[in-house]
Amino acid sequence: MTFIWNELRDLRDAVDLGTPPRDGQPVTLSIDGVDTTVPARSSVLLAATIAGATVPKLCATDTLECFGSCRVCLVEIDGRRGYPASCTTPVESGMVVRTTSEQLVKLRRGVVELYLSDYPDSDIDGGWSQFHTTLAQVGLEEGLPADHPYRGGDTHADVPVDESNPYFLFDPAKCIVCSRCVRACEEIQGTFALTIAGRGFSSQVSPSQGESFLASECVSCGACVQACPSDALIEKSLFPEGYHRADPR
Amino acid sequence: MPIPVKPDRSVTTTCAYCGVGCGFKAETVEGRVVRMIPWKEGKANHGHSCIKGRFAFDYYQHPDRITTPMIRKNVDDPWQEVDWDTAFAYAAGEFKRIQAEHGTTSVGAVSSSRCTNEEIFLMQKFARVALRNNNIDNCSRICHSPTQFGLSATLGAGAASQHFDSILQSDVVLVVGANPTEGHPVFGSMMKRAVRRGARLLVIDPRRTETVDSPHCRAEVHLALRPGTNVLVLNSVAHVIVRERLYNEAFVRARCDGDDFELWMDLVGDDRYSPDVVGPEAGLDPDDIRRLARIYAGGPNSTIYYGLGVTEHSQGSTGVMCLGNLTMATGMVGREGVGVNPLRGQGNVQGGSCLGSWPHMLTGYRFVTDDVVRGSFEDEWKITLDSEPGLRLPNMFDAAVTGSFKAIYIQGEDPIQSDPNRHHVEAALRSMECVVVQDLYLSETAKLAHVFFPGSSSLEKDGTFTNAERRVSMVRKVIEPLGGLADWQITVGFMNAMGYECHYDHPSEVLDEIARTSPAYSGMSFDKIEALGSVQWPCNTDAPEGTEVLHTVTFPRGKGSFMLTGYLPTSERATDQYPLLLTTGRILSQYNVGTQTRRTANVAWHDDDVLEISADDAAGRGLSSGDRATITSRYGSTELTVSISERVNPGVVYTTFHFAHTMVNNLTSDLDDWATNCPEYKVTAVDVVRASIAQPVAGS
Amino acid sequence: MSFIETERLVTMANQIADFFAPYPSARRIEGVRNHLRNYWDPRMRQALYDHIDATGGPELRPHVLEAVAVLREAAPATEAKKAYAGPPRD
Amino acid sequence: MTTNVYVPCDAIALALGADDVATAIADQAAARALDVRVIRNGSRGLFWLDPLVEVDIDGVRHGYGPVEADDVASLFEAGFLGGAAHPLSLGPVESIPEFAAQTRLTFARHGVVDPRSLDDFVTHGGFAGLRRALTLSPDELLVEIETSGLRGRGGAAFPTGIKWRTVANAVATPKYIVANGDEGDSGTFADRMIFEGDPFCLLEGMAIAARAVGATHGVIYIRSEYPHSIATTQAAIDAARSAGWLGAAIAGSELSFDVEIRVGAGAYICGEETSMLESIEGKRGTVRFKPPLPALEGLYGKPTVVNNILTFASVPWIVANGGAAYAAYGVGRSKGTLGVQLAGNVARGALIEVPFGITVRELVERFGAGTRSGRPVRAVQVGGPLGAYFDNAGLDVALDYEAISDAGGLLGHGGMVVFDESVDMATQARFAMEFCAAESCGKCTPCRVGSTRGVELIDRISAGTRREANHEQLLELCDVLEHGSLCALGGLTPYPVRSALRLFPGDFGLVTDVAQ
Repeated sequence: MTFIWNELRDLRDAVDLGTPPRDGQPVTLSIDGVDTTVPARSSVLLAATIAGATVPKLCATDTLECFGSCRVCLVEIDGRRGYPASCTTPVESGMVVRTTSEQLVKLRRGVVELYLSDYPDSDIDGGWSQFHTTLAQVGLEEGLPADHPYRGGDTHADVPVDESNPYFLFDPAKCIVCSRCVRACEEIQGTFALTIAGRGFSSQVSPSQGESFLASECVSCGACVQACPSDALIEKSLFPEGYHRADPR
Repeated sequence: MPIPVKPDRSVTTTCAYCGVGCGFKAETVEGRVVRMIPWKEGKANHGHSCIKGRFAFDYYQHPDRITTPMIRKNVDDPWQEVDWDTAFAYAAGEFKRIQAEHGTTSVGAVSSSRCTNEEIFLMQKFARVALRNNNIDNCSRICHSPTQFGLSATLGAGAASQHFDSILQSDVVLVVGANPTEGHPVFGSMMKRAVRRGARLLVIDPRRTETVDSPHCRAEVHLALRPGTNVLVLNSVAHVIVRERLYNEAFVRARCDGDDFELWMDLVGDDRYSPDVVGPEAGLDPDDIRRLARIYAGGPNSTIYYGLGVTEHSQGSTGVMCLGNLTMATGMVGREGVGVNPLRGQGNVQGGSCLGSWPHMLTGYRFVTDDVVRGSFEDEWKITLDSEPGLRLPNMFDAAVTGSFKAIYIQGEDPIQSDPNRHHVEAALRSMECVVVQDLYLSETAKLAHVFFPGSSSLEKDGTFTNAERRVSMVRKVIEPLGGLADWQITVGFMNAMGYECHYDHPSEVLDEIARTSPAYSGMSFDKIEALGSVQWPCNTDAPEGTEVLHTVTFPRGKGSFMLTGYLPTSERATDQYPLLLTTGRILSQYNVGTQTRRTANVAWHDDDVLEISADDAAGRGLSSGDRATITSRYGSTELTVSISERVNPGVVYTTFHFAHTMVNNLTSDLDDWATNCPEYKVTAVDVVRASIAQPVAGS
Repeated sequence: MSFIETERLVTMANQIADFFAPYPSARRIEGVRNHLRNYWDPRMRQALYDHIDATGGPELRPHVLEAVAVLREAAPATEAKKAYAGPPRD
Repeated sequence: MTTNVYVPCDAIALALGADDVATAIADQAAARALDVRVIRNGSRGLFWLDPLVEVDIDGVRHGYGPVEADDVASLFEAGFLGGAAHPLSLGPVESIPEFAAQTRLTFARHGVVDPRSLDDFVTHGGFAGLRRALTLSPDELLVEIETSGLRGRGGAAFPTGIKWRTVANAVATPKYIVANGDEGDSGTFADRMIFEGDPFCLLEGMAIAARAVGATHGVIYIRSEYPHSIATTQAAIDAARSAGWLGAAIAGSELSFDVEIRVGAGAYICGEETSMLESIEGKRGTVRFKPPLPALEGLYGKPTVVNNILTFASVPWIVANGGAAYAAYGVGRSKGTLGVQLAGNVARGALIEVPFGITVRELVERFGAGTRSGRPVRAVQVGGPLGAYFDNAGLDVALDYEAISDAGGLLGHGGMVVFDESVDMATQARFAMEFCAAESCGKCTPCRVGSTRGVELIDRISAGTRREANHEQLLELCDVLEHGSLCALGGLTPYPVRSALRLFPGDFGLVTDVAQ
């Protein structure tokens, strides 16, 4: 008999499988030429991670159901058009997957450049979040070049920091709108306090109906902070001198 | 530049707040704890957390923290700071003097469920080998002692039958007198996950709690019963199951005592417990009782989770038995997704129960009156043990008031705030000649103490905790004890000063001693827990990696025993003078009597206890939300701010008990459970009146 | 002065007796007896005996008196080897 | 004898004063004591003639248009009830060249019947498809659809038969039929025409789908901007239900199927099928990743047929006449007919139903009669706001999914927006990015951030700021949008942008004087 909770128990501290582990019949597929066997219902991202491939990811994490919004875990699959997101693509027997190629490198870099075009320069150097790891994986650890055409555009740098919660703060300037916090609030905590308000470029994490974190339905379980890959939701205790944004250029 | 500091060290440990026992990674920068990260591999929490474990850890370095031992001859004297040896020698001298003057049994001890298994074990060992009596109790006396009694009597094991994850296999979840989303939030989230996956939720609780109705989680049936009618209503549920033949005859025949089953059917099948009779008495729609009974019995996999709303009654143990009976009658025990599970309060309250910190029991729930059991400990400890039961904590206070009990060693408890009838406890402590308190802060109780041992927080020591699902997890030292000694070292120091020599280099040696003397723990060791992450007892040669689900083949007591759970109304009744029934509970952001959480930023959410009252009752008293009101019971009175709430029915008022200054236990009665003396916190007849408004001073 | 206030002891004993009231007579008495034996400090039991000896215990339930009688007849400590788990068999 | 006079009641006709015309006709008839019945029909789709008043003379519909209320008296005076000549006289409507040249299958009843009249619908062949469907097994029915070669008319052109068979084979229940009427593409209005001109046809198509796949519930998602559509369709649903064509045991068969309307909340992205399902479920309209396909896990996670309004409306004719009859029209893999919508700077805006294979030029020049301004056609955007631009030289491409795709475009929902020489294509490219930025659900990053960057880059190019670097970045951004986006909104936005850059570089200042 298969138990649902076995999946939760397969979570490992040292590795983020990208999508939740699954129970299921073994399925063998090829990842970068290596035959890899994972349970059915697993994602290609999970299989690639188990195969040892380093697929950059931002919105995907193994404690949350896949979402497919960040578009950096793209791969190539024989017989499939385009570049499917590995997190939302279930494995199939005999599938042939490539996790890297010239085009994939370029595409991922192109996507991450878009993230960087709306992330504060002052928070790149010395950062150690998952976002910073992803930057290094796509070769953008230095941030966006000084003369990049994306510079000078609209950003969220002026949106105020929400420091209402005594324990953590939300800095919209660093939010990459991956919805991990929203999903953690729904799937893990079950409180449904967070949502994404607005559309398009204006999309922003919002507690309840545009309230502050403290005033909202948020119960401060910390699941959103834990889920945030980009230091946008972060413990205040990691800023012993207080949280001060760099002066805008 | 807002780059976060990067922790330089990470230690995996177990949260001490509630009975869920979440795994955390404590991260430090230069020896200072900067954050607690929920541990993905923690089997109780799978990487989830709540506000308390995740954020409210700063209490450990609050300015109120006392880090030097102190003594004084008289409670009116100023404290005198001393070194550890002086403190031990003074306390031991007083205890020995008192025993010489008033007898061996005139002293006792109470252990803390905030301490590790090893420390609790050492406390009961202290009482038995250093005090040479059985006057040892633990704080589950005032919360879950009825669980131990009631589940032992029916099923044979006073602990949860399941592991938490098992709820994901349940089709029906029955929550009785518990509010997991506030009290056990990480389990509450798991319960909500089960409901979102399609499990049907049933709730029996006087209040419309968050558990009853929250986003994507709504109870299909909620029995908002009148406080004090648990046994009546549960018998009515059983009545429906018996009358409609919804019971599992095959299970009962194979697994339970048939004669007792017949007696039980006669009892609950009587018209006395018909929903049509019970409904009006308990303030319920009879059809709701029937619906709940049918859904529960229908399963196919139905599970029960319950809390202090069941136990803290004069029929607390009887209420627990009702639940045990229901699981047996319907065959809802002994596999995944079913069972009966107490939601334990404090981090190690299950450990407190398991480790022999009882006046009548040694570790593993074995009677001190049993010569064979006692003999095994006598062999281990090389000492003769008292063969008679000792005093329970309330009885220690009772005996103190009459002058028969003179000294107590209290580890990490604050009975003045947490125990019923504050005046009685205060009088008891004042009558004692030596009160030794071991705590982080000068608690309300420490104000009446003669010796203060500065305790260590759970961040400052190694050991193990046992959570509400019988899971034994590692507590690891993240920082050095601020007072210089871990709690286990303090108890050993006191023990040595009392003249019983023993020595441990590390708490792992204590767990080895527990394993040698306790069958359910016989397979446990630090090395094994380290290797497996955590282990659920029983862990022995039959189950070397522990046991997730109990009662799969037989019950520990052999045949399951249906107990006869006749309903007796509590003598605490609403009258013209005290027309409302006060019930108590807790809120998410505060923990128990608030000793720790009040010393964190959690006060941002809840900085005072408030009185929830229905709009009807408020209107009749001219009260609005925000008004101050005086609450008076037969035992005392206090003042609280009023909040008009739809969560309580007319006739019922509710408050939390997290703040010392609100003194809610001024109100509570000294009624208690017939079997265990667990206080009846959940029913107190009160009246509420508008507090007299201070006149503004003219011209000011 | 009693070890614990008599009123409190009487209340506790009667509560125990009330629980066992639905059982057949022999088990009812045995249940109360076992509970007093296994859960009560001997000084509490003695205080109850003293009270009964002094007053006859008129406020006590009849089967408390019967249980106490059984309890006082038995040898003091060694017979109660079996762990308490509900009322005994007939 | 009563004379039937038809005055259209769809949104375009109403905007052009059809209600006043209808009132004037009734008033004049009363004043003259003439026995006239004014019937509100749907539009014939020849908008330059709207309001097109038709008089039924011995079963032949004679047209007068465009009629304004002020014209009505003169029409009566001229004796239009008898078909007399008048400056607005058009002769028999079905002989109007632009009408006669069409192949009306899906829109056969359109403009002919009163959209709210079930009797009218049945009299004109309504429910013939459903009646036949009830005599076929679900498998036989699926074979008919597969044989017809019908492809989804919403834009993706996925074979309808394959989609339906996937749902039919799915085990889970209940199954749903969802009709996507969130017609948000600029220059498109065919769905609205069905809602307002022949809604029973949509209901019939959905019921046939339900029969084919075993569905029991249907949802019609209509954008809130279409109040007349909502009203007309609701009236049709009520009428069909009263007459037993919806609900339990339809037409005495074992088919039970009912339909409800859900009104959108103004988000373009809710036209994307998965966003629409989220919206119907009461959630924020954001795109779901696929798989799972909606065919297997659609509405409320259950197997769901999601098709465009036009797709469902095409089905009754196919089932009534046989899949092979439908497949006889068209070219290559583009079978049957398409309701093309001509808009923009066009002389004769219209809905034109023609078989696949006709060229875009023929549609624009023959049916559309060139630009409204009279200046030469400079560009035509085919397939809505995310479709590619074709320059005048490129207009000979055939109306054919594959041919248009090969030419770097997409046929989409069949909308064509015409521009004359005055158009600035840099502005149009910017509009495409701006449209994407305005309508992005915000879920995936290429669309959420990239569309805003796209607007900024085009602005800098147009302003002459670091033109080459920004141009290069814009092309790279188009690659990221096309290959990296979660759904077609971001994925297709590069189409108009790239085609504008490729065909009209001068508008961006990207070619030197030499080329001009």
